[in-house]
Amino acid sequence: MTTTTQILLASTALLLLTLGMGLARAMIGPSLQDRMLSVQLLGTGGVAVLLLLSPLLAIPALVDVALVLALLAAVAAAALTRREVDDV
Amino acid sequence: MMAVQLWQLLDLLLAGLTLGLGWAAVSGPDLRRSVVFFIAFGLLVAVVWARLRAPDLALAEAAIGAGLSGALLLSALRDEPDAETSDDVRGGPVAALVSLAGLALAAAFAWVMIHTLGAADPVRLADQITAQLPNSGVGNPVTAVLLNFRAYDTLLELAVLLAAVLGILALGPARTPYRAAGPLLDGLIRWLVPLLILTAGYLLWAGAHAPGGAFQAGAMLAAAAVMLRLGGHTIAGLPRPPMQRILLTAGIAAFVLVGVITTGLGLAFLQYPGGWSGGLILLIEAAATLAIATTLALAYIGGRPAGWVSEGSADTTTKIGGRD
Amino acid sequence: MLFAEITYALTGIGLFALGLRGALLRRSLLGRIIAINVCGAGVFMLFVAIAYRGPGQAPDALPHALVLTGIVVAVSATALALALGRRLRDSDHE
Amino acid sequence: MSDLLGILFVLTGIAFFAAGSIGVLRLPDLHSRLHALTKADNLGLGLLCAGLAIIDGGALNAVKLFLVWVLVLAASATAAHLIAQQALRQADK
Amino acid sequence: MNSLPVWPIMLPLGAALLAVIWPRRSAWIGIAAGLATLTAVGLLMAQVASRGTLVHALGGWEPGLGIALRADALAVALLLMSSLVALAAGWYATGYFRDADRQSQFWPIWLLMLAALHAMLLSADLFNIYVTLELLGLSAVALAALGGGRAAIEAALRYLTVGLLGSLAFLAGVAVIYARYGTLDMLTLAGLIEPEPASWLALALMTAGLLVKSALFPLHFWLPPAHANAPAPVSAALSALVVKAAVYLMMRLWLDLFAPALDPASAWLLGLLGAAAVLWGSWNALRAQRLKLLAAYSTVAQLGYLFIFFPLLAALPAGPARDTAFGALVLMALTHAFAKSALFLAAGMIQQQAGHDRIEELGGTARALPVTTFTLALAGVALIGLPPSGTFLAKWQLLSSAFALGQWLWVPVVAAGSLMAAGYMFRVLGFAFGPGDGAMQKLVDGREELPALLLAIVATAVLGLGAAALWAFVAPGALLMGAQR
Repeated sequence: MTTTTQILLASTALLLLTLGMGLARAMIGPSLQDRMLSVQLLGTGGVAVLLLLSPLLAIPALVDVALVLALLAAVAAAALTRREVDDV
Repeated sequence: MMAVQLWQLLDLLLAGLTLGLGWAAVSGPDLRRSVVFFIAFGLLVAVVWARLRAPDLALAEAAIGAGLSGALLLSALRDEPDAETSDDVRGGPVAALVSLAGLALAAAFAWVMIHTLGAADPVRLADQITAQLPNSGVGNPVTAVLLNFRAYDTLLELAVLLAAVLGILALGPARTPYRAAGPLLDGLIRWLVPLLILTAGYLLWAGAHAPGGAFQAGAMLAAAAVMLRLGGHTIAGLPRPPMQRILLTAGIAAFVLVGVITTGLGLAFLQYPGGWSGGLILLIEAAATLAIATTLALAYIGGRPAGWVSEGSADTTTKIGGRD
Repeated sequence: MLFAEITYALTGIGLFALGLRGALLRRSLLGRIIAINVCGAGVFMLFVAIAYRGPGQAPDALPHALVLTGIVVAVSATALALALGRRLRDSDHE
Repeated sequence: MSDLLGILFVLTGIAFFAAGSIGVLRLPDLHSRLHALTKADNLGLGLLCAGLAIIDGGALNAVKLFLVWVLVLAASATAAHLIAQQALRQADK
Repeated sequence: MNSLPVWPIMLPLGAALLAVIWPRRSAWIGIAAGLATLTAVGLLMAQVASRGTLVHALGGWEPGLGIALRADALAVALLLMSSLVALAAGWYATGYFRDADRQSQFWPIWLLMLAALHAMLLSADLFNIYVTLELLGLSAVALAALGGGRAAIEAALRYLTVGLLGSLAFLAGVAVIYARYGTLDMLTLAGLIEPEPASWLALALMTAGLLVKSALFPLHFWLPPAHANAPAPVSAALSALVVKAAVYLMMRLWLDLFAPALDPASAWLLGLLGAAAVLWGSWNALRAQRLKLLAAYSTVAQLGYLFIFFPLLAALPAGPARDTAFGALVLMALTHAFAKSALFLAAGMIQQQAGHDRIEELGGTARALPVTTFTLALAGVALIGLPPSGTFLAKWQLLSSAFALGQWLWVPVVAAGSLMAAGYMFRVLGFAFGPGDGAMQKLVDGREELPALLLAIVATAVLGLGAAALWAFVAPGALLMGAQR
C-alpha cells in the first residue's frame, strides 16, 4: 500500500463527505429545481468517486461506468424540465 | 494498517450515506423530495456496486438509474398535482406498530446474518464457476452465468419484461409527447444519441470478456430513446409498429430457437454444442439487446404508440366484459 | 468475516426494512413504488455483500448475475405500476 | 515525482468540489447556486481527471478520462441551462 | 436427455411470441398452443407414471451451477390441472372478448401467464422460482387490468404492489439460503438444511412472501377486488391456478425441503390461519351482493382448507396414512380449481347476458341460461363438498386424519365452512330459479356455455369418481425430495 494509494483513499472519503453535505440542499429545497441541483452535483461527484475507485480497486472497467454516468448526466434534468405538447 | 482503516472509514461513509438517502426517499410526505432522493440513491447504489467489485452491476445501475427509471419517475411526478400532500404517510398507532415490527425484523435478520456470514464457507459456487468458465464460451463470469449456466433465468427475465410492456400497451394510448427541443438541448441530443448507440455496441461486444452485456447495452439504447423523446421525437426513434412487435419478441425468440435446436440435437435445452458457445451467446445477446431496448422505450412512452392497433378501430380504452 | 461484507450486508438489511415500512405506511402510489424499489435494492445489496470475497479476490459471480436479473425485473414492475397509476388518474378525470 | 503532481491535482479538484457543495448549500438563490455548482464541479472534475491521468500514465486511460470530463461538461452546461430556464418560466407565471 | 419437461413451458412461451407478432391470429394461436401444451403434459404424465420423477438439467450443467427442471407426480398433477383449466377458459375467452383488439391484447399475456405457471411448477431452483413468481405476478396483474374499469385498475395496482413485496420477502429468504448453504438447487438443499436460525429465518421470509401470494387470511385483502373485477376468464385462472401455485410452493417448502428443520407444531400456525380463512371467507361470501365477489371470497375460504392440511401432514409419520392425507390435499386443490373456474365462467356468462351480476336480481337466469345455471349448481356441489365431488372425499380424509391425530379443532371449522358454503350457493341458486323480469336475452350460441359446464363436470364427477387413480399416482410421491436424504 503506497502513500499515493492512501492519499487517493482519503480523497475519496473526503469527496463522499462533501457530497453528503451538498445533499442537504436536496432536503431543504425549497423548489424542485433546487433539489435537482444537488442531484446534479451528486452525479458529477459520483463520476469522480468511480474514477478514484478504479485505480484503488484495480478495476479498469469502473472508468467505463463513469463514462456511462457522464453520458446520461443530462437525462434527469431534461426529463424534469421538458414541457409536454399540451402544457400551458 | 492505515489503509485498512481508511477503507473501513470509506465503507462506513458510503453505507451511511446510502442508508440516509434510502431513508430520505421512503420517508414522506413530499413526493418531489422522495423522487429526487430516489434518483440520488440510485447513483450511490451504483457506487456501492463498484466498491463491492461488481462492475457489471454498477454499469447496469448507472445505465438504468440515471437513464430510464429517473425519467420514468419524473414523468410520473408530473402527473401528481398534489405532490406536496402532507397526509401521504400514515401516522398514529399503526405507524408505530409497523415501525416497531420493521425494527424487530431488521434486528433478527441482522443477528442471523452476522452469525451466518461468520460461520459459513464463503466459497459457495464461485469455484465451480471459475472451473467451468473456460467451457462457457465467454471470459466474463457474470456473462457466463447469465447466458450459459443460468441462461434459462435470463430467458424468463426477458419474458417478465415482455409481460410488463404488454400490460402497459393494453392500458391505453401513449403519453402526450414533448415539445420540440430548443437549440442547446437539440445540439446535445444530436451528438449524444449516436454516442449512446456507439456505447451500447461497445458494451454488447465487451460483455463477452469484460463488464457489460445485453442488459447494459439495451439500457443505453433505451436511454437514447428517452433522450430522443424528450427532444420532441414522438415515438422515441422506434421503427414502425409491425417491426416493434418483432423486436419485442427477438430476445426470447433467439433463446427459444437455440433451445429447441439443441434439444433436437439430443442435447439438453440451451446446451450449446461444443465450440459454438461464444457465437451463440453473442447472437442471443444481440437479439436480447434490441428486445430490451424496444421494451424499455415502449415502457417509457407509456402506452400504445400511433399505429399499434389495427387500422379501422378507434384507439380508445374500450370497456369490455359487461358494465361495472 | 470481512468488514465490508458485513457492513454492506447490514446496510442491505436496513434498506430492506426501511423500504418495507415505507411501502406499508405511504398512501400515494409513487411513494409506495419508491419504497418497494428501496426495499429491493436492500435485498440486492445483501446478495452482492454475500458475493464479496475480500480485496484482490474475484467475487462470486453468481449473486451478481442474480442481482442483474433482479434489477431488470424491478424496472419492469416499476414501469407497469406507473402506467397503471396513470390510467387510474385518467379514469378519475373522465 | 509524477505521483506528487497528480496528487496535487486530485486534492485541488476535491477542494473545488467542496467549494461547490458549500456554494450549493449556502448561496441565497437558485441562480447563484447553479452558477457555483457548474463552475466548481466542472473545474473540480477536470483537475481530478488530470491528476488521475498523470498518476496512471497510460495514454488510453487519459483519453477516456478526458472524454468523461468533456461529457460531464456538456451535460452539466445543458442541465444548468434547462433548470434556469424553467425557473424563469415559473417566475413569469 | 429427456426433454419432455421443457415443453409445457416453451410451447405457451413460443406461442406468446407468435401472438404478439400476429395479433389478428392470436386466438387461433392461443387455442392451438393450449392443445399442444395439454398434449405435452399428457406425454409427460405418462413418462412420470411409468418411469418416475424426471429431471432435466438445463444447459447440460450440473444442477447448482445450472438450473434443473424436475417433474414429479405432484408437479405433473398440477400441470394437468392448469393446462386443462387454461384451455377451457381460453376457449371461453374467444367468445367473451367481442372486440378484436382486446383478443389480441389478451392472448400473449395469457400465454405468458401459462408459461410462468408451468415454469414454477417444474422449477427446482430457488432463485428461478423467484423469477417465475415475478413473471406470474406481472402477467396476472396485466390480465386483471384488462377489465379496464376504475375498480379493475385499482385492484390490479394493489395486487401488483402487494405481490412485489411478497416476491421481495421470498427473495430475501433465498439470499439467506445462499449465504448459509451456498447453493440454490432444491435437490442439493434437501440434504443440507439443518434446524438452525438461518433456516428458520429463510423459511419465515419465504413463507411471508408466499402467504401474501396465496392470500391466506389475514393477507387475503387484495384478492376479492382483484378477482371480482377482472374479466371472467382471467378471474377463473387467477382463482383456480395463480393462488394455487403459491400454495404449491408452500407445500414444497413446509412438507418437503424444510421439513427436517421444523418442529411439527410450527405448522399449527398455518392451520389456524387456514381455519380463520375458512370462517372469514365463507362469512363474507354469504354476505356478498355480487356473484363474482361471492366467488372470490369463496376462494379465500377454500384456500383455508388447504392450509388446515399442513398441521395434519406435519404430524403424520411417513407411511400410508400420510400418503392418503397428502393425496386428499392434492384432490382438494384440483377440485377447487375446476369448480371455481366453472363458477367464474358461469358468472361471466350471466354478467354479459344480464349486464350485471347482482345476486338478488338474478331472477329468470334459470330460464334464459339453463346450462349455465346447471353449471352453477354443479360447481356448488363441489364447493360445498357434497358427494360425488372430489371435495367430499378430501374433506372426509381431512376429518378422519384430524380424528386420528386428536386435532379436534379442525372438525367444527370444516363443518361450519361447509354449512356456510351450502348457504351461499343455495342463495345464488334460489334467486336464479326465481321469477325474473325477462330482461335477460336468451343466449343464441349455446357453445359458449360449454367450457364452464365441462369444468364443473370434471370437478363434480370425474375427480370424485377418478380419485382412486389420482391417489395412486400422487401418493407414492408424497414424500418428495426429503426422501432422498
